[in-house]
Parts: sequence; structure tokens; C-alpha cells
Amino acid sequence: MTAADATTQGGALLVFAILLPAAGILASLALGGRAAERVALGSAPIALVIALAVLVEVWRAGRPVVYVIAGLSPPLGIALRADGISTVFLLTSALIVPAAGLFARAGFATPPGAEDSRKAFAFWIMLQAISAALAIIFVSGDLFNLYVALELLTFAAVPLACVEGRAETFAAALRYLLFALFGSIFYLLGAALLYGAFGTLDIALLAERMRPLPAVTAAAALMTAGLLAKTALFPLHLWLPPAHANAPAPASAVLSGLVVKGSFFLTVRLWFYVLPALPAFGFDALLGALGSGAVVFGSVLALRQPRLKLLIAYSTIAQIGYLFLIFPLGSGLHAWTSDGWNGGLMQVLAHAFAKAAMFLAAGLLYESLGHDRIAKFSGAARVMPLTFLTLGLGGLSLMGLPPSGGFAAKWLLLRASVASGQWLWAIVVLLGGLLAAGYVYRILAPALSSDPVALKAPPRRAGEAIALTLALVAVALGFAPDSFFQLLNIGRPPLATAGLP
Amino acid sequence: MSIVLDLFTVVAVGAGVFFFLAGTVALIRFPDSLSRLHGLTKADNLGLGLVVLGLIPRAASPLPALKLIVLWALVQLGSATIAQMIGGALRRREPIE
Amino acid sequence: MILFEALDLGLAALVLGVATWTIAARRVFGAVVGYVAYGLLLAIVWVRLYAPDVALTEAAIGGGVTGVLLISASTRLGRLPAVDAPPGAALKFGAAVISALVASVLAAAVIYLPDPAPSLAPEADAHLSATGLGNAVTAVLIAYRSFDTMLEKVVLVLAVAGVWSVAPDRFWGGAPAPLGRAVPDAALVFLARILAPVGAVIGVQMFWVGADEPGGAFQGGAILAAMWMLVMMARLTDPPRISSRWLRLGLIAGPAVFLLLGLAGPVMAGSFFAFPEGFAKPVILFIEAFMVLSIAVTLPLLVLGPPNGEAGR
Amino acid sequence: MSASTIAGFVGAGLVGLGLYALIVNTEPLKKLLAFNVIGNGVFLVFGIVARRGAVGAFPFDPVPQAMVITGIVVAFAASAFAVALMLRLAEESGSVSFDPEGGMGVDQGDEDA
Repeated sequence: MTAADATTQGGALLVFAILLPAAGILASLALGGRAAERVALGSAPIALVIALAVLVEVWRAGRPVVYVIAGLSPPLGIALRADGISTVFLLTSALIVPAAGLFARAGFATPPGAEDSRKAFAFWIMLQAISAALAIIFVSGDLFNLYVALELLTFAAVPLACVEGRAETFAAALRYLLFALFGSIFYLLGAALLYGAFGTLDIALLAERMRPLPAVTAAAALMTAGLLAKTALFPLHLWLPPAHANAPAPASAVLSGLVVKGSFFLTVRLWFYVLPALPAFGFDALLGALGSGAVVFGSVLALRQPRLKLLIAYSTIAQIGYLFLIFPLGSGLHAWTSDGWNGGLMQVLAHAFAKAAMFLAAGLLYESLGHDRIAKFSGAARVMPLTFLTLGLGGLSLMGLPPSGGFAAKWLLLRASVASGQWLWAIVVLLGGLLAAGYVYRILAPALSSDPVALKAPPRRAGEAIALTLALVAVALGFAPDSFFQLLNIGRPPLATAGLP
Repeated sequence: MSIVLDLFTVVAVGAGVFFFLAGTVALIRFPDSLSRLHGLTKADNLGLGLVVLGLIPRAASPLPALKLIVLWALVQLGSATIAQMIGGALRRREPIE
Repeated sequence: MILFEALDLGLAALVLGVATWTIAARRVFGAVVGYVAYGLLLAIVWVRLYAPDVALTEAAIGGGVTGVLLISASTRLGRLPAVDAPPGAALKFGAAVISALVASVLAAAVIYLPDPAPSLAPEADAHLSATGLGNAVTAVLIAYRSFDTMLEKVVLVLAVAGVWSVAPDRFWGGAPAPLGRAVPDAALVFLARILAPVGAVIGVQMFWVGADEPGGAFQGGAILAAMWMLVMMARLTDPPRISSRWLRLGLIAGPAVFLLLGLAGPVMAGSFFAFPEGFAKPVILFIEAFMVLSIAVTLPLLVLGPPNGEAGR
Repeated sequence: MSASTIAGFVGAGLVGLGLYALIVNTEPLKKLLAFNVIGNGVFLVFGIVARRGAVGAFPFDPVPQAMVITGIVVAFAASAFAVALMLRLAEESGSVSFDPEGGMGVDQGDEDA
């Protein structure tokens, strides 16, 4: 692992991936809302190019790209490392953030004549901050540096949840903030114990030095609890529905599609990269069980929501549940392990695109109908066919029907659970798909009727195109070639064994 | 010489601590806010002065000694102001901000 | 030694006692006042842990500035009715069990940390000469883990943007509400006139000596921030409008200079965020000077809150 | 018992106390105080780790201490943002509740949460 301590070719790209949005935040703050929009949208293509370049570099080298900051190797210094999952997630963020940004231009433009307005200032700065925080989360190799990134993510996500400035959004944001702060402080507590045990917070060094100690078990439990609260895994999900459902559509798309994945990504880093040598005492099964609970609970509540945005938010809780099946199904040294690993990660990607698309579609519906009450959607599909096509395609992925990324993910998870004889998870995957079919049907069925509809405003064509594109990406993920899965496995620790006895 | 200085420090700091203790007793035992304030500020100011006086001979060079004196002056300034403000607030019978 | 042990035990009991009192206090205002006292006690614990830099930070930010923030919040929130139902006995019992469990697991984990403990102290010291600094904590903050510190400064200015973002739309660009009452106490005005210049000197001095002794950009900046808040409380000056270009430049100066010099690292020293050999200390002090400025601007802005239209009334 | 062992108990105790208060209190400002108490406990654990890292002539390991300084500043920023949210919520609704569905008088739909 000491070879991982040297800067590799293309390592500087990782620094740029972080500093570009960070510099954007500072410039936007100095210049105000109108400039912030230009900076955010103008830097997005550059971020995309950087993400693609990192991906190419990792693919070509076949191993992680590393940058040692200030030339000072860990443990004293900080190293950035991008492996297969880093690159794929970086690219996902570089696609979804600008999509949400382009969609938001209509609602978050600075009024003519003004240089600055509150909503523009807040939205465009926070959007860039989410890019910055996620970039650090995906490529940093140091647990304390990742703590700073988690806080950056919190301070960006919570203001986005209440950018509309209504009382109920403040209440939702306050609850979100307290859960998020609880999450970060417990994560930090675990990091303190790990430093006390091993004298470093570098992920690669920790993995090398890892041995079972009381402090390590405590740290694992505390950090996991904190990260679960931030990921809104059942039963720590209470904050998510009001925060995601009351935010403006492009903010919801980013919050639901990307932000909760940031803390999930760290949970994966923790268990598969830092702690693989730790006997897990059934931790993986516990996480799988909580995930299963989330699938059932979230889906059932989604079935009962009267409002579309709330339904989508509860569906997020359910779909997050699937992610945690990666812990029982993606760990160990079995023939089925890589199916579980690939399935769990594919679920992250498919859900990110599908959910972002659906929240944007819900926003379009709200703009055109003036409400998002499902019961009053009758006939809307005839006047807004593209929007409902988006909801349908996104729903396809949530249900796990072919062809879609969701299908690929759930198929792989199913295969892993059958091959490993862990039937319970298979039942959960199937049941979740069935329930998802139920709530997607609830959205689409009334809309397909031929009742007359009065639109307040015709749907924005550009907005529809953006949402539909995201949904199509979610579908296209179902056709991911083998090389895509090879990429996901570059740099994956040889002993990715959260449950090894 | 050093024994005399040591003795001076012990006596002065000991007396200072005693006055701090007295001030705290005043804070707890006196019946109303104004007399509590009175007891606390009087005793603590004297206590701090004695502690600083006792510590000055321990300073290795003039600069730390000077810092001790500046510290004492700053605390005097702060506590005098705050006592004044608390007293004013009590007279107006307002909650203290 | 026994004396020190007794003192440590007494201090520990006092800290836990005041913390319990703070948490159990019925009135929010009382709880907040308890919290400020508790912050000062914690600073003493930090001194006992041989962490003077942390003690200064805890006293200035953890106790002082947080105290101003919470006290002014409690006077503005205190009169509102609480609407959420108090927790039932079952919830309280469950919470007590979970908290006790977490505390005991944590205590056990700390006690059974490996002996001898791992340490980066020798390594930090070995690299100290390259930075030209004498204070290893400052070296960690500004040199070894400069990337963390730069990002943390971005977090701070983002928090300011977050605070501003909750402002009512109609007040955007205006000034936050003044600190303190409309007609300040004459004694406070006197204090502000005398103390502010002295405090400003102390703040700058604390940053300057921070290169070699306890102190540094955070602590010095916090003292300057406190002086600005004192002057505002005495109404010698009012909070600035948030649209002010100068204010915004002051806000981002620290992280921006840090980021730019970090980017210049490959040219200066062959790697991002590296400092040129033999010339490290002036570069570090240059960055720190802007950080002091930004911290002195950021902390009061966080306390002041969003613009709310009260200014100038 | 050494100072760092005693501080270990204090740190663990503060985390426990704060966690209890965070769950049980309904007043937002008290929840925020509780969060700060947990934070102090966490920072103390870092402080103990730093003190245990004393080697030879070095009385402490500077790395965890630097992390605490970063942590204190971030915790303050979090508190400030939380206070701003509470004050605005109080202005908009006349009360401060964590329950986004209750007590607001705003039609939210009849969702379960």
C-alpha cells in the first residue's frame, strides 16, 4: 500500500476537481447572485471535463490516481485518491448538478436590473458548495478531511432545503440541520478514537494497521450511526420527507439524488476500505436488516401520500434501503460478492438519475397545474406527455423493471442473495419492487384518464428536456457494459470483507 | 532572599484566594442582588490584586510581570463595567441582556 | 502530584456538574448562562491537557463568541411558547439507556486505547524547521494539513452565506439588526472606547506570536472579532450592510488568498499547497494575516444573523 | 489517575449527557446547547488522544490538537446557522417547532411522518 503514497500521473486533476467549485463559491460570494449563476453554470463544463479526465486516467492506469498534497505523505500530510467508484460518482455529480442548475435558471435568475437577489445568491452558491463537498467526499483519502467535507455538505444542503423561505421549510430545515449535525459529530468522535488507536486518519494507512481493539469497534459503531442519520436510513429518516418535499424542485433533485449518497459513500469507504480486517459481529446483517426495513416502510408510506413530492421523498427512503444490501451481499470473498457490490453501486447511480428526473418532473407539474396533489392529476398526461414519460421512465427504474439501471441493480442484488442463500434479502428486493409498482401506478393511472385539464402555464420545453434526459440516463444504465463494472472494481480492496469471521 | 520572596508569594496568593472565597460566599449567601454584587466585586478585586502581586516576583523577566499587571488592569476595567451595567439593570428592574 | 490529581478530579466534577445543570435548567436563559461558565471551565481542562492553543480557542470561540450568540438568541426566543409536547417517560427512559450505553462504551474505548499511544509529535517536529515555525500546532494547521484549514475557511464563509440566505427577501442587501439595546449603557460605551484599541493590539499580537508560541490566526481573529462586536454593542458603529463590497472582500480574503497560494504551490515549491523552501515562513504569515482578517469579519457576521430591516429604525 | 484518564471520563460523560438532552429536550435552543455539549465531549476525546501522544520532550501530539481547533470553529458556525434558522422560524410562525407538519397552520397535506 505504500505505493499508494506517491502522486501518480493525473493526480493534479483531483485537486482541480475540488478547488474549482471551492473557488466558485468564493467568487460568487464576492460578486453576488447574478455572477454566481454565471460562475456556477460556466464552471460546470470544466468540472465535467475534469471528471471525465479522472475517469480516463483511472481506466488507463487500472489503479487509483493519487495526489499527495504539499508533497507531504500521510500520516502527517493528506493524500487524495480516486479509484473506480470515485470516478463514477464524480461523473454522476458532474452531470446531475448542472442538470439541476440549467433547470433552475427559470426560477432562480436574478431579477432584471438587480445585481443580487437572495434566492439567486443562496441557490447558486449552495449548488457549487454541494459540488465541492461531494468532490472531496469522493476523492479524499483522509477521515478528518472527509469530516470537513461532511460539514460543507451540511451547510450547503440545509439552506437549499429552505431557500423558499416559508415557515414550514424553516421547520424542515431545522430538523434536517440537527440530524446532520448529530451525524457529523458522531462521525468525528469515531475518527478521534481511530486516531487514538492508530495515529493516523489516512484510509490506506488505517487499513494496513487495522486490528481489533475496543476503540475500533466503538469507532465503527459511532461513525456508522452518524452516517446513517445523514443518509436517512430507517429509522433515522424522520428529517428527509419534509426537507426534500418542501424544497424547490431542482434543490430536491440534488438533495435526493446526490446529497444522501455522499454519506452513503462514506459508509462504504468506512466498512470496505478502512475496516475490512475487523470482525464485524453481524454489523453487515444489521445494516441489511435496517435497509430492508427502510424498503418496506418507505414504500408503504409512499403508497399513502396525497402529494407527489412527498411520495417521491418517501420513495427515496425506500430506495436508500436497497443500498444497504451491499453490506451483507457485497462483502466477503465469495463468488457472489462482486454481484452484490456491483448491484449496490448500480443502485446508487440508477436512483440518483431516476430520482433527480422525477423531482424535476414533479416541479414541472407543480408549475403547470399549481399543485401536486395526485388525486387531481386526472388527464394531465395528455397535456404534459413528456413530463409523465419522465415520471414513467424514472418509475421503471425504481420498480426494477427492464430495461433500466434499477433493473440491473436489483437483478444483481437478487442474484447475489440467491447464490449466497440469503433468501431474506431476495424477498425484500422483490417485495420492494412490487410496492414501487404500486406507487408509480398511483401517479400514472389518474393522469392517463381523458378528463379535461386546465393548465396555469404550458410546461417549459427546456425543463422537460432536462428531466427526460436524466430519466433516459437512468434507463441507459441498464445497458452498462462489462467494462463499466470493471471500472467500479478498480482499487477495490482485495479483502472487501465487512463480515469476515 | 528567595525564601523571603517565596514566602511573600505564598502569603499574598493565599490571601488572594481567601478573598475570592469570601466573594463567592457573598454571592451565595447575601439576600438581594445589589448586596451580592457589592460583596462579589469588592472581594474579588482585592483577591485578584493580591494574586497578581504575589505572582510578580515569580516572573523571570520584566515582560511577563508587565503582562500580569496589564491583565490585572483589564480585568478591573471589565468587572467595573459589568458591575455598573448589572447595577443599572437592577435599578431599572429589567431583565439583563 | 496528589494535589494535582485532587484538582483534576475537582475540575472534572465541576465541569460535569455545570454541564448537568445547564442541561437540566428549566429556563433557556439560565441554561445559556450556565453554558458560558462551563465553556470557561473547559478552557482550564484544556490547559491541564497541555493544549494552550486549544484553551485559547475554546475560551474565545467556544465560551465567548458562542456565548454572545446564544444569549442574544435566548432573549429573542425566550418569550415564545413551546409547541411540541414534552417527551413521555418511555422516551426519557430509552434516551437515558442509550446515552448511558454510549457514554460507557466511549469511556471503555478511551481507557483501552493502546499503550504506548501512537503519536505524530516527533514527525511533526522533524518537519518544523522547513516551515520556519516554532509552534507545531500552527504548523499542522497552516502547513501539514493546510488543505483541511483552507476548506474549513470555505465552510465558515459558506455558513455566513447560509445565515444570510434565510433573510426575508425584502431586506436583502440591508444590514442585520444592531447588537444590544438602542441606548447603550454609558459604562459599556466607556469600556468599548478603552478596551477596543487595546484588544485589537492583543489580537494582532496573538496572531504574530502564534508562529512560535501558543496563539495563531484563529485565536487572534477571534479576539479582533470580539472587539468589533463590543464596539457594535456600544453602538459606536452599526452592523454593515451585507451588500457592501468591502465586507464581502474581507469575508473571502482569507480562504481566497490561501487557495490562490495553494494553487501557486507547483510553481513555488513543486506541489499544490507546498511552501517554498527557506521562504516558507513569510508566505505562511502572509496567508495567516488574511485569515485573521476573514475570521475577524466572519465571526461577528455569524452572530449578527441575517439582515432584518431593523437597522436605521 | 492521570489527567488524561480523568478527562476521558469527562469527555464520555459530556457525550452521554448531551445525547440525552438532545433526544429529550423539545426547545430548539436547548437542543442546540445539547449538540454543543456533545461536541465538547468529542473535542475532549481528541485532547486526550493528543495528550497520550506525548513522546519524550514533546508533551502532546499537535495533530489532534489542530483538529480540535478546526472543530471548535466549525461547531460555532453550525450553532450560528441553527440560531438564524430558529429566529426566522419564530418570526414566520410565532413558535419554534421541530415538527414541520404541526403547529404551522399551513396546508401541508395529511401525510404521515
